[in-house]
Amino acid sequence: MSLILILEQVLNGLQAGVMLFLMAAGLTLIFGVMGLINLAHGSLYMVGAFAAAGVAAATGSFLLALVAALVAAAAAGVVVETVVMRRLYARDHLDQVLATFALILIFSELTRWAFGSFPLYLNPPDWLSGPVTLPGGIRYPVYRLALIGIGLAVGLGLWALTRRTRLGIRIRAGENDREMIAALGVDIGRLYTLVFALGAALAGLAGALVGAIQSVQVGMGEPVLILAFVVIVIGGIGSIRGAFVGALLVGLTDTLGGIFLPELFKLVTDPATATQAGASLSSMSIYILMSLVLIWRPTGLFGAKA
Amino acid sequence: MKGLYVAAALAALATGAAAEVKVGMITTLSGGGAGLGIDVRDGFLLALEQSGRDDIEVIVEDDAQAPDTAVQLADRMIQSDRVQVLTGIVWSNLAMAVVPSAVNQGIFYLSPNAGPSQLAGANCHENYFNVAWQNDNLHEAAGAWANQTGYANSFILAPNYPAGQDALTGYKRFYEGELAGEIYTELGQTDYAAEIAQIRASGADSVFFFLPGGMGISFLKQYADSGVDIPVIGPAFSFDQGILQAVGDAALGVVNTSQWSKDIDNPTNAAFVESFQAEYGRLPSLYASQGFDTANLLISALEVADPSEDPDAFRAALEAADFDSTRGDFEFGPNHHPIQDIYAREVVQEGDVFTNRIIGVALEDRGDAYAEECAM
Amino acid sequence: MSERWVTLAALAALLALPLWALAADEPFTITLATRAAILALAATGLNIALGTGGLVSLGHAAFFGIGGYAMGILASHAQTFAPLSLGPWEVPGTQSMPVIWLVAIAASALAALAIGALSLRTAGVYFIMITLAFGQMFFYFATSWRAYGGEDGLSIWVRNGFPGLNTLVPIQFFGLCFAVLLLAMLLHGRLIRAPFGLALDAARQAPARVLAVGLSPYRLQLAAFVLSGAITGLAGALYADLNRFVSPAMLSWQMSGELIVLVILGGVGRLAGPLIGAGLFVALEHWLGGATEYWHAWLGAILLAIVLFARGGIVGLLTGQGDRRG
Amino acid sequence: MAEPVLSVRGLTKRFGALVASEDVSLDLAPGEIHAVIGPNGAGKSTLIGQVCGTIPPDAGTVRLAGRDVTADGAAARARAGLARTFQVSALAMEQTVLQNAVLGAIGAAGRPWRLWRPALSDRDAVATAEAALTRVGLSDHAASRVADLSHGQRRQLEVAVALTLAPKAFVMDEPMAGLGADGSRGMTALLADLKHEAPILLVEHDMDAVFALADRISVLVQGRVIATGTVAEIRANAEVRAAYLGEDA
Repeated sequence: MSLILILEQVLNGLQAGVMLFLMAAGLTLIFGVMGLINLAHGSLYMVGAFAAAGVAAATGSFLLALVAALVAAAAAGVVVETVVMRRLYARDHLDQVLATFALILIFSELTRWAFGSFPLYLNPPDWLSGPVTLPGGIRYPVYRLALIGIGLAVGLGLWALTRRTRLGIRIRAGENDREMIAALGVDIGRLYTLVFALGAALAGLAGALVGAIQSVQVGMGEPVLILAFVVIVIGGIGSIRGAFVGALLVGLTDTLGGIFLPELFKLVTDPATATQAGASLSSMSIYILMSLVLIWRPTGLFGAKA
Repeated sequence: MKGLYVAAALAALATGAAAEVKVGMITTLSGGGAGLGIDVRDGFLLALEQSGRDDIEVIVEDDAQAPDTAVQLADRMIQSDRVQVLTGIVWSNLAMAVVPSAVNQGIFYLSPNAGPSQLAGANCHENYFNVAWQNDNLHEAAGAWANQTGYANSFILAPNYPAGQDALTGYKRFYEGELAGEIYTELGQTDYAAEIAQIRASGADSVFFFLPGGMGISFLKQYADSGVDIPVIGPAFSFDQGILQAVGDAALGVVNTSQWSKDIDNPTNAAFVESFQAEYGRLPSLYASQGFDTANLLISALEVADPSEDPDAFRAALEAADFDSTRGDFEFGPNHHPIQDIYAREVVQEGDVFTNRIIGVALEDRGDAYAEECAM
Repeated sequence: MSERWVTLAALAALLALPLWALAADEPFTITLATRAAILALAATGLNIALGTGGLVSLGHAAFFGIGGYAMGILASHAQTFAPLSLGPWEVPGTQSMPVIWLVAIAASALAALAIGALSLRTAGVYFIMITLAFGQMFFYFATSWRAYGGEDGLSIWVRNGFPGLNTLVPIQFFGLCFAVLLLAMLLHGRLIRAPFGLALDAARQAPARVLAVGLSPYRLQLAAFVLSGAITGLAGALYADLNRFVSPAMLSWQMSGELIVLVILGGVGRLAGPLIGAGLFVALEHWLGGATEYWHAWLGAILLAIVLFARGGIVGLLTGQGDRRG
Repeated sequence: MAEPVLSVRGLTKRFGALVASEDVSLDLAPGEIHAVIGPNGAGKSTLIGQVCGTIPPDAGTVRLAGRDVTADGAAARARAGLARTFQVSALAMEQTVLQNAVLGAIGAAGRPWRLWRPALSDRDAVATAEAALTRVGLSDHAASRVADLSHGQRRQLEVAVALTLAPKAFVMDEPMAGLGADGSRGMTALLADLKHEAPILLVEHDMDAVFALADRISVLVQGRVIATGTVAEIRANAEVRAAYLGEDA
């Protein structure tokens, strides 16, 4: 296996990681500020992808499609927050799990009702398609490079938002002490809606961006949701920094595991068995990673001590 | 399409007790795989409508692609609705859950899609008929086509589950060249960047892949975008009418193998394509053709005998397969699986629509590899 | 209505329905009731961990599936007369339910011991997620385990036998499942009042107190988790026998979610919660599934309404005592 | 003086740069109440944690009835006869008063593994629990849910649960906290009586109660014991006055 190939795979892992980060950041923000477990986060990802596909088909503009994804997911987020989530903040996690599980069912069926059961078409724009040659001779799709760029930019933006703006200060205050910021006269209801909409918009953006190189279909959100949960649990729930590190870890483990585990097995067994055993183990690898992290640090890498 | 179902049900209701034959259709109408089941159902009901028979009651239920739901529906249809014939299942794992126990209870099962190897071989049954293909067939044809094209160094990949493992085995059964690589991907995987990088580095002269549903869409889009220009070949599942539009340009020119295509030149097929489009406003898919053929096979056998009165005669009529298939000649092998030609098709664009065109025959009169194991 | 009466009424209803169906010659209704009884058994297992122990496990499908595979593996070996090789030993398969049940209980208890011992180091959301992770490991393993069908699963031609019964007769198999459910509910009912239940309940509410009276919350919760896993595993074996089929779908996270749904729907920590939840779920699935293609949306709406407006689930609604969880 | 029931030697605990306990040594003799006082942040909670086994010390030993229990966890120390009460009541709020007390008896008897017979039909445990409730004056409320009790009654229940362990020594973390004047008086009388059953290590803010009850007082400042002595000795101690009143030493 050549060094070039390994480098390319690291890039792939990185790209998968930053997209996961978009999902995980919203999830962890919502948990950190409101203490809410939102299983329906994957549905917002799906809403973003479908909105983008719909607008792209109507206008032919990818940028407009991205805007539509952001707006549609944020709007869906606001609706969900004001109608349902609000009543759940004071409940225990169990009620939240059930209610948001119910929301997944509703979102999936409504989308199927509106768009039908066939996958939709959404492609990267021409100006972002095809490969470029990177230094060292790696041929790499421009679109994936763009994804890495967007992911890192959003990460930076979130960091700036939470550290440098009034909203960020309020968000962090909300994480630490809800009564305190209510006492300071901040409209906590509006803050919650805003945070939820922000998380939803990030999920919608991820859905649209990833949808362009994958399949836009009902149910696309759930596998990503599970991965995003793995990410925030590894990183420590509520920590944006943890979500970032966790997302990269999961992205790299998932990508590199699929490549190297079969090779590793080939050292001890015949190739056919090795490919299969390697593939089996690699599909379990991120869960193994997560349980190892939790056994070592029961509240994740950057989580507050229980 | 809902209208048609209601019409069929109403027709059955109107005749009331006169409905002589009850057929249970268990298929996938919700969730990610719903497109396939809807096509099977629509093709099936279209044939029924065209036959003009109002004494066949079809009970259609959604299995949501969950094996235990399918089993439960089968139990209900057998115990409560007292159907004599079951059909409709799209997925091998659901078929394996339902078929063995159903046929052992004396029910006839006509498979419009799934053809797991167990049901073709050691666990074949006199009441089980597969109208589509044995699972390996299209992959075998892909291997044969690779030989005809002169490919000598294939990179092959499929998801890590039984159908995926069968796919690679099927390809290798006919393919005579070298393997540049063999990968099992995760079931439900959506990102293939890592695999594509390996393909690029492998020095292969061809890529064979079996990635049904959304997996195939993702793979093709990403493959096209990666700039790797090694020719790709695969079974029809990823190039079907239902999903081609979602893949778009990325699929253009790809060769895929199928036992059916909308340009197979026979009157039955031409009429089917035209009437399906008129009824549902979309081009029929592979699955729709299989549903259509299944219904016509059923009707042809019902002309001869009633399954509850004379199951042996009904079975014999099914074995005779005396109906006009959209595929032209149609014949059952000793294990009740088709013996048929499998074509190589190419993805082309007709106006705004992406579709397939036959470019040659990959395998002629192909039965399957498991018939010998079947002691029937 | 007092909780005791709710429990008795629910049990009576579950018993009466198939008896009526027998008289009316509606065998499928018996199958539905059997399915409800088995799901109720699985959820009763979960309820011990979730309700009494406060351990929100999103990985109980692992035990359900292990029970199912215990049945599938043993019965498939018996079916083909090929002995099962366990390292140096060769064990024959079996189609005897009691033996299968023992194996299912032992195997799922063992798995619960291992998973619980590691997972109980964490708490709260982390516990939810680590149990999910272990569940997913089993799921992916089963999916690619070719010897036993992988994703396709394992089919059994004939339902396994129980001494003195003909399990192929729907009502007899129902009776068997109902009896097992009754035993499990009896065990749970006794356990809640027994020293173990008292200590476990206290460990959920005030772990520091339990420690201060010389008991280990960790061990109490681990024991509850093992017991819970074993009961859910037994339910898995029965479920596989009902369907004469086992597949990785039994191990999926959606299955774990469904079990939680059953418990919350009925009432967390209530004796009759799982039974009522399972009965309602099976009925909804049956009626809504027949009525509309988009029945999942309606199911979602109903679940949402129950979470938002009926705290304490159906039992809470019936007894007029909202949330027992404080 | 008789052999101490509880003996703490050289306990040291650091959290990063913060020294929570530094070389703390103290004894609890039979029949005495030994009070530990100190300003907020002096390290009293950390000390209790180390004595009871919830916080592992960096150095030092804890001996209970002559046996070294430093390596034991909290549960093991409880079984060895160390009963504690909590500053903030730690009770099963949804259970009844009697059930909470029975839990103590079950723990003391080491019998939590019974799955079948109801806990409340275990006569020994119920007798122990009822005796403890009577002792603290809660027998009328045995069937009440803890969540329905007043704050003062919960403080009493804390002591009752500790009593069910038939302990060799009590460790009480601010039993007077939040009690009114009446409540404090009642609790003071109870503790004065209890010390004959087992000596009490008492951490308390209520100085009236401490001066009324304590046989000995240790003063903890910044993790160190700056003085130990009788009430009179402590009142007179210059260093203590400095720590509390800011007077020059």
